[in-house]
Amino acid sequence: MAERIMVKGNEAMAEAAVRAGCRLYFGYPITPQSEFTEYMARRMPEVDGVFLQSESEVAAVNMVYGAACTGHRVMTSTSSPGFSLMQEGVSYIAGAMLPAVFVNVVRGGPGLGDIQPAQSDYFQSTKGGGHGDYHLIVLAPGSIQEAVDLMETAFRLADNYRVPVMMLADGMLGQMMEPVVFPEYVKLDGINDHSSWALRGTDGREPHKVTSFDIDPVRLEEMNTETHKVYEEIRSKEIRFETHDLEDADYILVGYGTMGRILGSVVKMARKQGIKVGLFRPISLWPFPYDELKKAAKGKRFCTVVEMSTGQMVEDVRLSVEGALPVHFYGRTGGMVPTPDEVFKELVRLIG
Amino acid sequence: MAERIMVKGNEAMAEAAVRAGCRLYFGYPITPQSEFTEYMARRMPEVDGVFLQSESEVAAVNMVYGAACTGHRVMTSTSSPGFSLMQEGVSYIAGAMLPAVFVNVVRGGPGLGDIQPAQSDYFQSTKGGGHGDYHLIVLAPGSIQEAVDLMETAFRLADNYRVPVMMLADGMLGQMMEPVVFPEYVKLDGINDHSSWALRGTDGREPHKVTSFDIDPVRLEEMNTETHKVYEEIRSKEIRFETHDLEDADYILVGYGTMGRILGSVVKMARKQGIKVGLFRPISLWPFPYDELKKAAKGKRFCTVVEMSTGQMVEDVRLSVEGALPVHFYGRTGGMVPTPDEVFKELVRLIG
Amino acid sequence: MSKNFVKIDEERCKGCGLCINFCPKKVLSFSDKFNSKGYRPAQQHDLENCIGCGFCYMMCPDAAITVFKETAEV
Amino acid sequence: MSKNFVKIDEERCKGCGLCINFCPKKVLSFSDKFNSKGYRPAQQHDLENCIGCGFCYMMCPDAAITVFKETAEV
Amino acid sequence: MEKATYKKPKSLAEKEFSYCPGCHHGIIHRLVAEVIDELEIQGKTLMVAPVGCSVFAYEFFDVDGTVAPHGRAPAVATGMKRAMPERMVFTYQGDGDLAAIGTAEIIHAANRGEKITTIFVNNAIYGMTGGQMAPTTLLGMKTTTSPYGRKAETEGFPIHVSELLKETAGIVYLERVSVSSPQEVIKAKAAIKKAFIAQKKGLGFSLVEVLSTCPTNWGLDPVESINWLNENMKKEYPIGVFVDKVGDIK
Amino acid sequence: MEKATYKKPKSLAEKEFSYCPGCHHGIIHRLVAEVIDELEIQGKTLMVAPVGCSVFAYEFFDVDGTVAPHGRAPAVATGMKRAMPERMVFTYQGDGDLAAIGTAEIIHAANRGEKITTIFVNNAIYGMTGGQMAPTTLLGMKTTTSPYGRKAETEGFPIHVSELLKETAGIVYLERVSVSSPQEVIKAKAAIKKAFIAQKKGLGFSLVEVLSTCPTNWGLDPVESINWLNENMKKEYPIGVFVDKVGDIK
Amino acid sequence: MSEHLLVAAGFGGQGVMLIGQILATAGMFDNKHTTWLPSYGPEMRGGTANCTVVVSDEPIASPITNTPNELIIMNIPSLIKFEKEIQSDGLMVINTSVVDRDTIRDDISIIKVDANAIAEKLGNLKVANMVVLGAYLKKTGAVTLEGVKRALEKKLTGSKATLIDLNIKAIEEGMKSVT
Amino acid sequence: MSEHLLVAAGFGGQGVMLIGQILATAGMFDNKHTTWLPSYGPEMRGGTANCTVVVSDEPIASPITNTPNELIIMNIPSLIKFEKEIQSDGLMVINTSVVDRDTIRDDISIIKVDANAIAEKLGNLKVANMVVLGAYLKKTGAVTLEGVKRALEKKLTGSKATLIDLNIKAIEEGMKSVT
Ligand SMILES: Cc1ncc(C[n+]2csc(CCOP(=O)(O)OP(=O)(O)O)c2C)c(N)n1
Ligand SMILES: Cc1ncc(C[n+]2csc(CCOP(=O)(O)OP(=O)(O)O)c2C)c(N)n1
Ligand code: SF4
Ligand code: SF4
Ligand code: SF4
Ligand code: SF4
Ligand code: SF4
Ligand code: SF4
Ligand SMILES: [Mg+2]
Ligand SMILES: [Mg+2]
Repeated sequence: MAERIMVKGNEAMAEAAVRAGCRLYFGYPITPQSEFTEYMARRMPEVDGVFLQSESEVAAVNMVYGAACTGHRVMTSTSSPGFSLMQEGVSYIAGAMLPAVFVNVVRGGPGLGDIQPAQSDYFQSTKGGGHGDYHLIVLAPGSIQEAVDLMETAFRLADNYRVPVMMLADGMLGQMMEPVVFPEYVKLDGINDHSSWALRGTDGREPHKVTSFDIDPVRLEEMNTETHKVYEEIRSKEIRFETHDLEDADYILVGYGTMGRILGSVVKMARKQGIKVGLFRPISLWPFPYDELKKAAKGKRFCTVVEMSTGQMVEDVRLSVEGALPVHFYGRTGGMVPTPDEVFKELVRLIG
Repeated sequence: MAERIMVKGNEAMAEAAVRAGCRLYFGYPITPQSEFTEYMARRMPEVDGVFLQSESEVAAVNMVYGAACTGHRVMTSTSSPGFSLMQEGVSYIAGAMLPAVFVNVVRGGPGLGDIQPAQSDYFQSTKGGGHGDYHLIVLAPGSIQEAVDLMETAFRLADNYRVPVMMLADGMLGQMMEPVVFPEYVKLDGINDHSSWALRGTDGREPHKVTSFDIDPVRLEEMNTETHKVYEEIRSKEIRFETHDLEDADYILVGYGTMGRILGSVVKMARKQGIKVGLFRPISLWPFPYDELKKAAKGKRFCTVVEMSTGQMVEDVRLSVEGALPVHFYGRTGGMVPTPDEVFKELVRLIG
Repeated sequence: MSKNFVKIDEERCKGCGLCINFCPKKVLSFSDKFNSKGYRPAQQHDLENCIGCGFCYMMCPDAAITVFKETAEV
Repeated sequence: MSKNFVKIDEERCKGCGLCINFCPKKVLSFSDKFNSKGYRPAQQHDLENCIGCGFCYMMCPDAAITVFKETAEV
Repeated sequence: MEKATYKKPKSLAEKEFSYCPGCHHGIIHRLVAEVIDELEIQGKTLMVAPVGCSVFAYEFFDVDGTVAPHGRAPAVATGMKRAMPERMVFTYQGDGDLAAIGTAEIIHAANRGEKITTIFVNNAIYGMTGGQMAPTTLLGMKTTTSPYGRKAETEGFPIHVSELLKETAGIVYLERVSVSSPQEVIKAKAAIKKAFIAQKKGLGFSLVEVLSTCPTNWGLDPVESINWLNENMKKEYPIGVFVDKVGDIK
Repeated sequence: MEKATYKKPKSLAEKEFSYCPGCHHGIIHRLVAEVIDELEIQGKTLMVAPVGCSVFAYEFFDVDGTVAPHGRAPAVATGMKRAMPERMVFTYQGDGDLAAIGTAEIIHAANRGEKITTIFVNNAIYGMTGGQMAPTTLLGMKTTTSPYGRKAETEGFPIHVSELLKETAGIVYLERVSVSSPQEVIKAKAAIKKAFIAQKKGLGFSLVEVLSTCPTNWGLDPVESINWLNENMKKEYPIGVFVDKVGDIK
Repeated sequence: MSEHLLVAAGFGGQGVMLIGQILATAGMFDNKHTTWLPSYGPEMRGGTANCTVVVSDEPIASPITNTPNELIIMNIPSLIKFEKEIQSDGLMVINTSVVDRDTIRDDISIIKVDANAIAEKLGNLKVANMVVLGAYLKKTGAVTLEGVKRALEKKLTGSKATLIDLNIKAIEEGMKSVT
Repeated sequence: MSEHLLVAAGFGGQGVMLIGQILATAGMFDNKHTTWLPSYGPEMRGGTANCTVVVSDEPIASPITNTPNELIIMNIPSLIKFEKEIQSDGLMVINTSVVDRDTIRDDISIIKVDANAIAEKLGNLKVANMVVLGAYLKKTGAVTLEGVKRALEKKLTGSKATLIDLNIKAIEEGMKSVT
């Protein structure tokens, strides 16, 4: 049961989704997430679930939309260019308040880029790559085990709030193997009872309508306002983050996802040398832990954000601390992954 | 020559593009920008230009990509859902460093939303709706005349920096008519000499290759770094904004596009009543006038950001002032346009 | 009134005239009045000659017509 | 060596064997050595019987083959 | 005793149509509703409206429904059907929606033999957005984006959806009809019924293309529009059955 | 005197191919380059590579070139051709690229009669991403996303691109060929040449579908792959000319 | 009034959009600040349609208003929709040929024009909109007749130029109808 | 070494990925921290491929490294690529059956195995990778043979289970080859 299994990140996430009760998967192959799709192709028939390889990511997101209309747990997974193609559909899903889970195994960009790990889709995921005012709940696991554990959370949040949830991974997390313990299968009875709104055939009741559309701006504004009340609730309840060695720290490192894990090593290296550094790792990127980071940063000398990008989350960090302390940035791009060594060197340089 | 003509925003922008030397237009109809496409359908044949209605926005952005590869002035226009569909292509264009101009006549969202004016695509435009680290230069005209005047700027910036430029309009600007004076036709000779890289047939020279792709992360990072040098240059040179009555102001209103224009009325109303309010209207949304706004905000009591959204640009305003003064937000959504009256009331309420 | 007749929902009707055009018996015509949307609805001016064929119903794009037809009780 | 022969670019060759398979005269075979990528390139072991038909060239997916053929000067 | 022999079908909602006077969308809606009534599937049916003039269709039918992004109704319907295989799922799409932006989705739904039904309303124009050229617009036809008349040289040819779709192996019923006269309306209804029955039997994908008018954007009155359709559209898009793997019904 | 009778064509760059041993992509590249050489259009040609194993094709030809987003090469090429109507523009696309995600773009480019040429390499699989099912994958064939063999019931049928495209009015040359033997290579080259000539004459859109192997993802060696292609693919996708409005050349 | 915030509303085909465009263009020729903004109802083309015109001596902040001070009402749904919004002391011009009911508002001026009848007398039902415009102009003097003529000349070109006189005639008849 | 940062590199089909997976899985059974990360070259499947394996007593920060301390080299391009990156005092295991040239590095330990020959002797060229793994294990003791056996059992299931013995034999022969 609690057996540790050596497994690829993509496959581990897929298995976790199956255990979370997802029985509908629509997707299109793309490196470095294809093993996710392939795993589902093998696995879904075993659990009487639906696997369908769509003709494109545009079709995939719309199949997700259709299946989500019925209120069943449904997901897709992709990598950066594929997620760009999904933006219209994502906006529709968010606008129609449908529960669904997305996985983006981010690779180097922009454009075709490469197939190495990157974190340069942060803005797209957290600020809304599609049009209109909407949000995805964005969760960024730091290890395969955490990705596995967060998968059920992702489906649960989607169901509870009727908001699409994004697992923001990267090519490293998707491609690497490490030992993992899988959770039990979730029993869905009642957890996602969407019978009050889902499209399942009227069978005598009043018809249900699912839409992101209202030609009348007064009513559309009301819809928007309703949605934003839900977002406020999520903001107040669903902040997730992790800290290490923060209490006595002079400096803070901030990083998410696999970068958070690498920064963990940097903290160790630094502490060994007597440098008091702590780590702040946001896990929910939306809602972002603004207040928590602000509190954590109080009285520190500076904070350094490390990302596999030219600097995206750093804006949210700045918004958190509001000038209370200097915010530095260190980034690598194009699929290059900063090593603990180089980050440590950068830290030392900044301390001066 | 300097004749004033009563003209619809969409048509005015299209005519301005023709005068700016654009002879290649690819687009797909969508309200509230369709008159743009329709105007081009009539106009391009008159100037021996190319008009092509694509089968979709996905195709349109890729036709733009193809035409931009040849280094000729090319554009498309769309509205929110259409721009979402273009995100993959936009990321490719930015990644390949191609010059091109986009017009987004924003409507209510998310999803299908409605066809009324909105400003809820700010994040999508300024932070990158597509994947990867890239930027569009984003210009937000406040009136049809300004849109007309900025159109040549848009093409020039695209040519100079080989960066795609977005004109961020809204349904109001696109649909309304007001008197406009058109500029002269631009003579292109040499302005956009892209012969050093453009794809036009080798005719004996070494082949040119245009791509956003490099399988080797080391080289992809180099490409990214090159691009980001260009972005830095743009950040230092291409900030655009407008201010009114700021010097002695106690309070600042911040708004862009048509909202900036409405805020102009609010400033007048307030000044008449002896309330010292000034206006800060960013015109370039990327690069955002962070430093300029910070300077302008110095010593003011508070600043209020008004948007036709649930609050997007307000983040950039907060990033500008870094907690130096309170930043309030007032927004309407779903196609509702705040009136000067209601904003004035909100201002009075905030002053308390 | 014959045993066959039609009822036209004046508010649904948009005055397109398709029923009038396709009525084989020409018993339909436009009303003189406008409905609240400003359309001139169709009306059955000839109350005698309707044969209950349903052509008007079939061509009506606004589901505004109900056709009543004498039916042999079976 | 006959007047017809082939030259195989050992570094381009990936040892797929298509040329060997399609050579009607069976004058090609794999080399014993590996090239720097680790492939065993094709080679012309029979230097006499090549007819210069070009089949090997046509089937070579790596443009690794040049065929030299005796040509009547015209 | 007289009885209401022809009356608004049950599956049609009370809500008044938003279509222009004389627009065939309304006729086609009614036919679909009649078929739903007759097959007694109202409570079991899910519908997907497109973006286009019929964007409100999800409100016009008294069944569960949603609006798909422009062109994506077949993908949305696929997601629904795979989630609820025992339900009837249909899409209702215009020619801009289906034959332009939605080309890939319809072809692949057909090719997969997705067990859904599509009602495809071909009026040779983009109605909702104000009369732009559709892929189905006839050569020479003036629209707001082919102001000088559609030319094959620059704008390409009218696209023939049914002729294309007949080449996909997953389609089991495919017919092109019109609703330009009561007789044709009756035929159109029979076609729609057969398409739904194909789905009910789980045979595969079914589609009925309905030639339709757009009086507003054609700039003709409703009756003239029908004449224009008869004289021009039927020449380009001949009526007929393209695929029938359903066989005789009843 | 002996002379190099067969040698690497000029339009092929020096760069070594990145294809797996025995992969037909390389043969097809060479044929295209030979045609470019023979038509003396190297300096006038622009090429659009797809995403797929041939993503590097823009580096393998000594002509100006770019990489299109997955499936969008026909749209990119359209933009290029409209901007530079006097240039020759061709796309090179795999079956995942062209027949899945790029369905709409290829059909509409064909239907518009866009004056470009497409080389369509059908290997019944997604090569680059590691052997997933393509729309062209044969029934029963095992791939990484049809691990139990493709079933029509759930995954749909192999899609027939040439059969579909022949229904578009803008296509002027359309042939399906293979390169499984020297004789077929010669025919394939003739087809490609005719397709380019169609463009040169400004007649419209031309496409050559080439049945191709993927030894790596088929799990067969290069020679076995050719046998498999001959025995299975040719049955599903018969070789032949579908459209020829070019007529005799020379 | 120094600022005219007019909404002209009716159903598609009645020419309310043209009323607005002529008015706004005339304002331009009168050297006023002026904007026009259309709005279509859910009925796409055949249904309701309205436009907002602002004519002002000062630069116009917003071309949109929720509280017009002037209304031109061409059908009943428009009456119902907009009578709630007009400012008190505002002006409502009603085409009584189509709108056969009264407004609930008693705090505004009302002008009734039997525009269709007048237009039919002129031989072309289509110029009913210009009749209404005439009545509006007579009462408000928002723009000059000269400006309106120039606007019509800009708008009706080519084969339509022959219609200019008829349109002006209709405007004049509309003016006369206001007593 | 308490932390093994191994890169195993070769061309597709040589089984370098499997070397890495067996090693990492064995590490897991040995209760070590362990990660495996693949990397493919531009040649898609037929070209170069390599993987990085970390086996450590401590939690692993990064499964990626630019400076491995151990290399398994299965072809010449991999030699050229990675010999630049290895830490001094590192270990390089070379399959000399394919790599017929020497490394430029003189500050590392080098183990040469004629793996193809050994594998051919065992009757299956495919297990050359296991021969190399054996040599590596003999030298480093990174994981236990017991762990490797359990890893092979996990990996080779169903019809492939019959190959387990051959693989173990190959590993043992590889171990023997190191003197
Ligand atoms: C992504 C996207 N692009 C464009 C539009 C605008 N749009 C709405 S409907 C439509 C075309 C409708 O034409 P058709 O499908 O033929 O339906 P009709 O109105 O003629 O019945 C377009 C282009 C949109 N809503 N979304
Ligand atoms: C938008 C997007 N989706 C998916 C991918 C991943 N991808 C790259 S190539 C490819 C399929 C290639 O198959 P095919 O076109 O048949 O070419 P082949 O490799 O077989 O020659 C896919 C799915 C991508 N790069 N972009
Ligand atoms: S039922 Fe027949 S005869 Fe009677 S009104 Fe209708 S069309 Fe005319
Ligand atoms: S067909 Fe229907 S909508 Fe048209 S006029 Fe007759 S009743 Fe009215
Ligand atoms: S040219 Fe012909 S005979 Fe000579 S090696 Fe090649 S295939 Fe064989
Ligand atoms: S066909 Fe070409 S690549 Fe293949 S073995 Fe022969 S020379 Fe080498
Ligand atoms: S615009 Fe055309 S298609 Fe749309 S409702 Fe009106 S007539 Fe019908
Ligand atoms: S994966 Fe297949 S298609 Fe791609 S290069 Fe290798 S053999 Fe060719
Ligand atoms: Mg249409
Ligand atoms: Mg393929």
